[in-house]
Amino acid sequence: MEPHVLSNLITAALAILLAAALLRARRDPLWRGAGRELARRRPIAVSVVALYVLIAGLDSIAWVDGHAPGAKAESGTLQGQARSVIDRLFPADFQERSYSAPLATHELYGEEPLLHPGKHLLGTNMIGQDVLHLTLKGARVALVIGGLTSAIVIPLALLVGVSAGWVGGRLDDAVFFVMSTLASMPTLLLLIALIMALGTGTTQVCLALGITGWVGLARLVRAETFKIRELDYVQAARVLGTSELRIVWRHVVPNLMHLVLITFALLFSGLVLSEVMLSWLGIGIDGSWGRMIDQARSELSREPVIWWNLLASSTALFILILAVNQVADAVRDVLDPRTALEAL
Amino acid sequence: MSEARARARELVLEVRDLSTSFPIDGARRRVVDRVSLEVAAGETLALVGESGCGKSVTALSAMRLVPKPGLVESGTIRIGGKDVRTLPVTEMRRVRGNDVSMIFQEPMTSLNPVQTCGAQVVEGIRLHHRVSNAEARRQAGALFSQVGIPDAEARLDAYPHQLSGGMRQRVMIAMALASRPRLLIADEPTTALDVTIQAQILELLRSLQRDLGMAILLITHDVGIVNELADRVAVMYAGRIAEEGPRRDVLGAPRHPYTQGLLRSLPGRAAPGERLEEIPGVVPPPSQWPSGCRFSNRCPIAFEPCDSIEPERTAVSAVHGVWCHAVARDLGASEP
Amino acid sequence: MIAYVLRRLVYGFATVLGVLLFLFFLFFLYASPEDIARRAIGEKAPPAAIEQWIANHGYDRPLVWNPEDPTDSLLVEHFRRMLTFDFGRSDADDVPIRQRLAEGAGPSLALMVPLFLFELLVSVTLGLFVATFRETYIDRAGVAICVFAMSVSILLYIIGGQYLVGRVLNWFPVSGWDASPSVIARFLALPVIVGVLASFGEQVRFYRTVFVEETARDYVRTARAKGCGDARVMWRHVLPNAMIPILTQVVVAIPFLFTGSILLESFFGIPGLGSMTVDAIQGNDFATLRVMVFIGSLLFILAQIATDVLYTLADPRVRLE
Amino acid sequence: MSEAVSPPLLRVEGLETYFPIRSGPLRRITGWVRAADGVDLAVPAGKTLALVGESGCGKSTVGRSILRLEQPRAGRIWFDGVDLATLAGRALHPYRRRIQMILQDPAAALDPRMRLRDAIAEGMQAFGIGANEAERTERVAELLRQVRLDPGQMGRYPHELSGGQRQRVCIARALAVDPELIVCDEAVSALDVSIQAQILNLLADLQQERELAYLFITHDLAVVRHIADRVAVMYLGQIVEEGPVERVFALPAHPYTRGLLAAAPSLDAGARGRPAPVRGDPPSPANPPAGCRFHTRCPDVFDRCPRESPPSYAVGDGTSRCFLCDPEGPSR
Repeated sequence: MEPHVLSNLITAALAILLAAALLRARRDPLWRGAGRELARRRPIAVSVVALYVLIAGLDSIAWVDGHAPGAKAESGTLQGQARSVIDRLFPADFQERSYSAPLATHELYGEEPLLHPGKHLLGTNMIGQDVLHLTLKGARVALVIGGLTSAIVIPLALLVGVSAGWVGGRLDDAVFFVMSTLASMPTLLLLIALIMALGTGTTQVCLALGITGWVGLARLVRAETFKIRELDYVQAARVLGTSELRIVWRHVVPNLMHLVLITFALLFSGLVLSEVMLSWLGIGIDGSWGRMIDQARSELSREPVIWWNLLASSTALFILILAVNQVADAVRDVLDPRTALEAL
Repeated sequence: MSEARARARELVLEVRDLSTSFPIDGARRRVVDRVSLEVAAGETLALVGESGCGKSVTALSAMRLVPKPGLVESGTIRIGGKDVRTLPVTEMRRVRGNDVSMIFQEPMTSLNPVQTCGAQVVEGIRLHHRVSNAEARRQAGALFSQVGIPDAEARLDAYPHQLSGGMRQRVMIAMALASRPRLLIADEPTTALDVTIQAQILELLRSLQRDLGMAILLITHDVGIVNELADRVAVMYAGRIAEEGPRRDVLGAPRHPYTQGLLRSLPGRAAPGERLEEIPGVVPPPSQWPSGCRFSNRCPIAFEPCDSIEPERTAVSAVHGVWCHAVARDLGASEP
Repeated sequence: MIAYVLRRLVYGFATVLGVLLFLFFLFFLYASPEDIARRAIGEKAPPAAIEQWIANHGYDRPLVWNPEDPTDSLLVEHFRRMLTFDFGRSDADDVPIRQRLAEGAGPSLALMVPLFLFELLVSVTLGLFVATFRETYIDRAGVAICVFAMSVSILLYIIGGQYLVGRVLNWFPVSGWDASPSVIARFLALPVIVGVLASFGEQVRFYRTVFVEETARDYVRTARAKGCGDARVMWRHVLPNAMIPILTQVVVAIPFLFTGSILLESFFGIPGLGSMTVDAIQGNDFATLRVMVFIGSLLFILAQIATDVLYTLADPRVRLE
Repeated sequence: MSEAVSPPLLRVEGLETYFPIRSGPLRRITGWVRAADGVDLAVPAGKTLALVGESGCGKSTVGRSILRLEQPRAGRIWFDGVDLATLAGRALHPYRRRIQMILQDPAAALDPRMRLRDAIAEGMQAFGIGANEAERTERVAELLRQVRLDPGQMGRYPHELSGGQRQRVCIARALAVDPELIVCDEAVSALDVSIQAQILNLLADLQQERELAYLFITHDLAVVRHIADRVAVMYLGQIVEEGPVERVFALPAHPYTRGLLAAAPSLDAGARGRPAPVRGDPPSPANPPAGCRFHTRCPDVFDRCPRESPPSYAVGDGTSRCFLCDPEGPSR
């Protein structure tokens, strides 16, 4: 299967999943109340996050035009390459030969006239790519980092944490040992070691981030499961003859979901920022804002200073992280078990 | 005659029309609404009511310790003649622990877990008196003996978690007595304790009051404890005082339908096996308090004005007041 | 107490073995010596050269089990080297790793100790300050600033700091190093400032949460009821009770005092262990990387045992059994 | 008397439930908290036995052991002729249906993320009561009516109800599987007086309608006197006195029972100002005193008490663990 088809399918599946989750949450007054409260407290941050998700979504839907099915694409040309909705906002031949300042008509150093004079809103980079275009595409990379890693972390942490907390005994001892071993390695060093061993690439980096990231949530889930195990309503379910597996499914997991959501929100910005650091170390993901910042960094010493590259990528990054942090804060306030039930 | 009496009584706590509000469901609601109380020197006033009726908030308002975002909206509070609401912060600090002390429901959590019991009492002494550490410690030891802590000297160095619940509450009381306050506010002081320990603490409070002549504002939900300790009783319901008067009158001949219902629903009073009398319905949350008499939606004798007009105080006797339209009507009919 | 420490040491040692096993899996089984050799000398290197590289670095032994001599396998060698602090030689340039560690520890400590102390001082004080004014505008503004500060990537602090202070204002050198103590402060000032700036948002917010949670407790109400003022409540009652989360937070940072800060050191040209790690990444020096992870874990495990013992000092309720 | 003839529905004999104390470098068991240490009691069918005692005396542990939420280390739990203490897993399952529980804190006893209907139907599902969901919903409505709640509320969540209403839901949930015995562990202690009266009345009505037996665990003597037929007084893991409520309240045989009764605040205006009847604090159940467990606090202690552990002496229709009740004379 061609990559863009796969990506389209994944996007569609995610969209359906998201819609289903939202619909289900709407039926549960606790979640509905939490959602309403979230939108009331942080309307701007929530909209900003939604905007980024929309941009990333649009950038994930791509198709090839201009050639019949089965026809061989000519390599090296734009023809035959899949272009996303975001790509289509820009002309296909929008690339220049080198740097140009925002809205410039000529190249910065070569003084050659540009193909699209005055059209590059945020200028172009070293190889002449439009900075605005790259910045928009970075949103997708950031969301993939956060999303794919979470897709590894959350199920793994839930599975391990719940089973350790519920079963206890030897299984718990074993899980606890694995977790404390992983947690005793400094995060950044472990991350580097993992990527060095696994190799670079989106999947590998996300896998490495996942391996370093799951322990925290798993610990939380384990501790919470321990607590829930002793709660009156679980005891009541047991006295009512409910089977252990059913108790876990009906009573334990639903009462952990708020923790998962809080952790996801808090984890997300950390993951994106980690990738920025990895990019700087040369083991990041292609097309990320981290890469753009890394590439732009050395240009600051040039004369005249090339600042638009750095500014665009870091602003896009900053706004996303700020919005996600604010949403995460609000999510925690709204869903924290100590305050949640009284607040609703 | 009542005026003469009032003049004769020296008031250590005087609360007039106190209202304290909290934001609940998006609006500020008065959980304490125009409450008036007075405690004379040496007497015990019990403020009794079910959970959420505002009795603890009343006490915290008097100490100016209402937790944020709560707010004392109006009213005057005088402790030993000092106006608590307008006192500068530093002055207020001198009032707390000196003119008035407070003990709480949970002695475990109310004591600082990482400080020794002795150090906490010493702090209380040295905050208000210029004495050396050694002297304060000696005084703390004496206080420990006074509140009946065996082996007092050794217990000064114990941490709260090393003591039993009853001993912890004795430490709290010792701390409260550090400056010989004229008034002690006791917020459910025995609720967390077992019944045999509760009896010990009640006995201690009684003997301390007798020896030191201090006044007690006792906050409780337990009518039995009211009977054991109080001279006067104020019954609170949904943020308002419902009935107030001497213990014998309020417990022996209650006039407010709520007080009557409360006393009749006690399992200890009914004959075994007999059905208890119920107050129908539930205590509504502050957002759903009725606009007239707060009790009107559960009251068996509510009539026309009850759900729209708030009742005023009706004097049943010189010392016994009831906030009830029905009582006012009956009294009005009998003495035209 | 002694029994507890012993048990923690035994468990700590087991964790160290776990770390070593994990590293062995990662760097010998998952990424085999052949992969490592290819990365070091190039994908298209002839097989003979790869064989040669593997032999030169001592990776030509059997992986796990040597039927002729059970003590002579990569697994045994890996454990032996790490546990005896021998560490072997760098994959990149054959310098003994121990010598590198000895050289790098000084500069790393020189950067990280002041950074750590400043950070702690700033964040605990600010956290206490903001918590004192909880539920007021000062608090809300403080939290907003913290969230703002922690949303900026550390790279931007570094780039911005270098640009503004170094180039525009010209107060301190942008980067560089000098071993003589008199000049060292000039080189350290900027990285320390940048380090504090980059971390204070998260730290202050953390401490604020700890303190605010603590101020809601009953004993604080008791302290106020006996006449304590705000400052006394915060310093004498809240702070000592918050020592456990503070200790936890502080001790977690201790391993990094030695392993250094990867970003700050390489940006500011400080020849510490952080820079060494960056060199190892760029030079595909797996031997050095393994040692760095091991040292980091070892220090972390020791620090954790120390924290548990310190808990007993901070909180009399904690009994180590 | 019928209960003398028919065997009790539940009889507990010599029940011991200990909790380990671990310490040392290997976390070995170095001691035991003797929460229940040789407990005998019997609950007649359709009647109420109150188990009364102060916190930490082990009364909740007895209840939890009967429900098999704790594993007793010794003793027998006879229920309808079967020893539940020896059953586990599938064999225990059918008995779960016949013994239910109601707990102190109705807020904690209900899953905050479960609607009332699902919470009440949970047990029916586990025991296959009701042919389908619709039938179960119908039954839930009926149960809600029985506990005097509006069946229209079954789609609600626990946090939308008041404390008293939640306790009614817990009762409905227990009734859903048609139990014969309900263990009420401090079931009315957390409720305000006016609500407590409603719930006590409801429990009494249900007992009449369904011939339920209650094991009523509480610390509140006024409640015991009101609701129970027989009462067992527990101190430090042992039943110190047992008997019909009227006799125990009128003529307590054990000094501890006397102390408890005297310590309870009374509404009698004349009873004011008595000295506290029981001195000191209860000892730790991990290290109970030798001999009679109450001797460290007993006002009537004499030389035999610290030396020997008193057995249960017959006192009328009940028992007492005090040498003063020894038919051969207190001192021997």
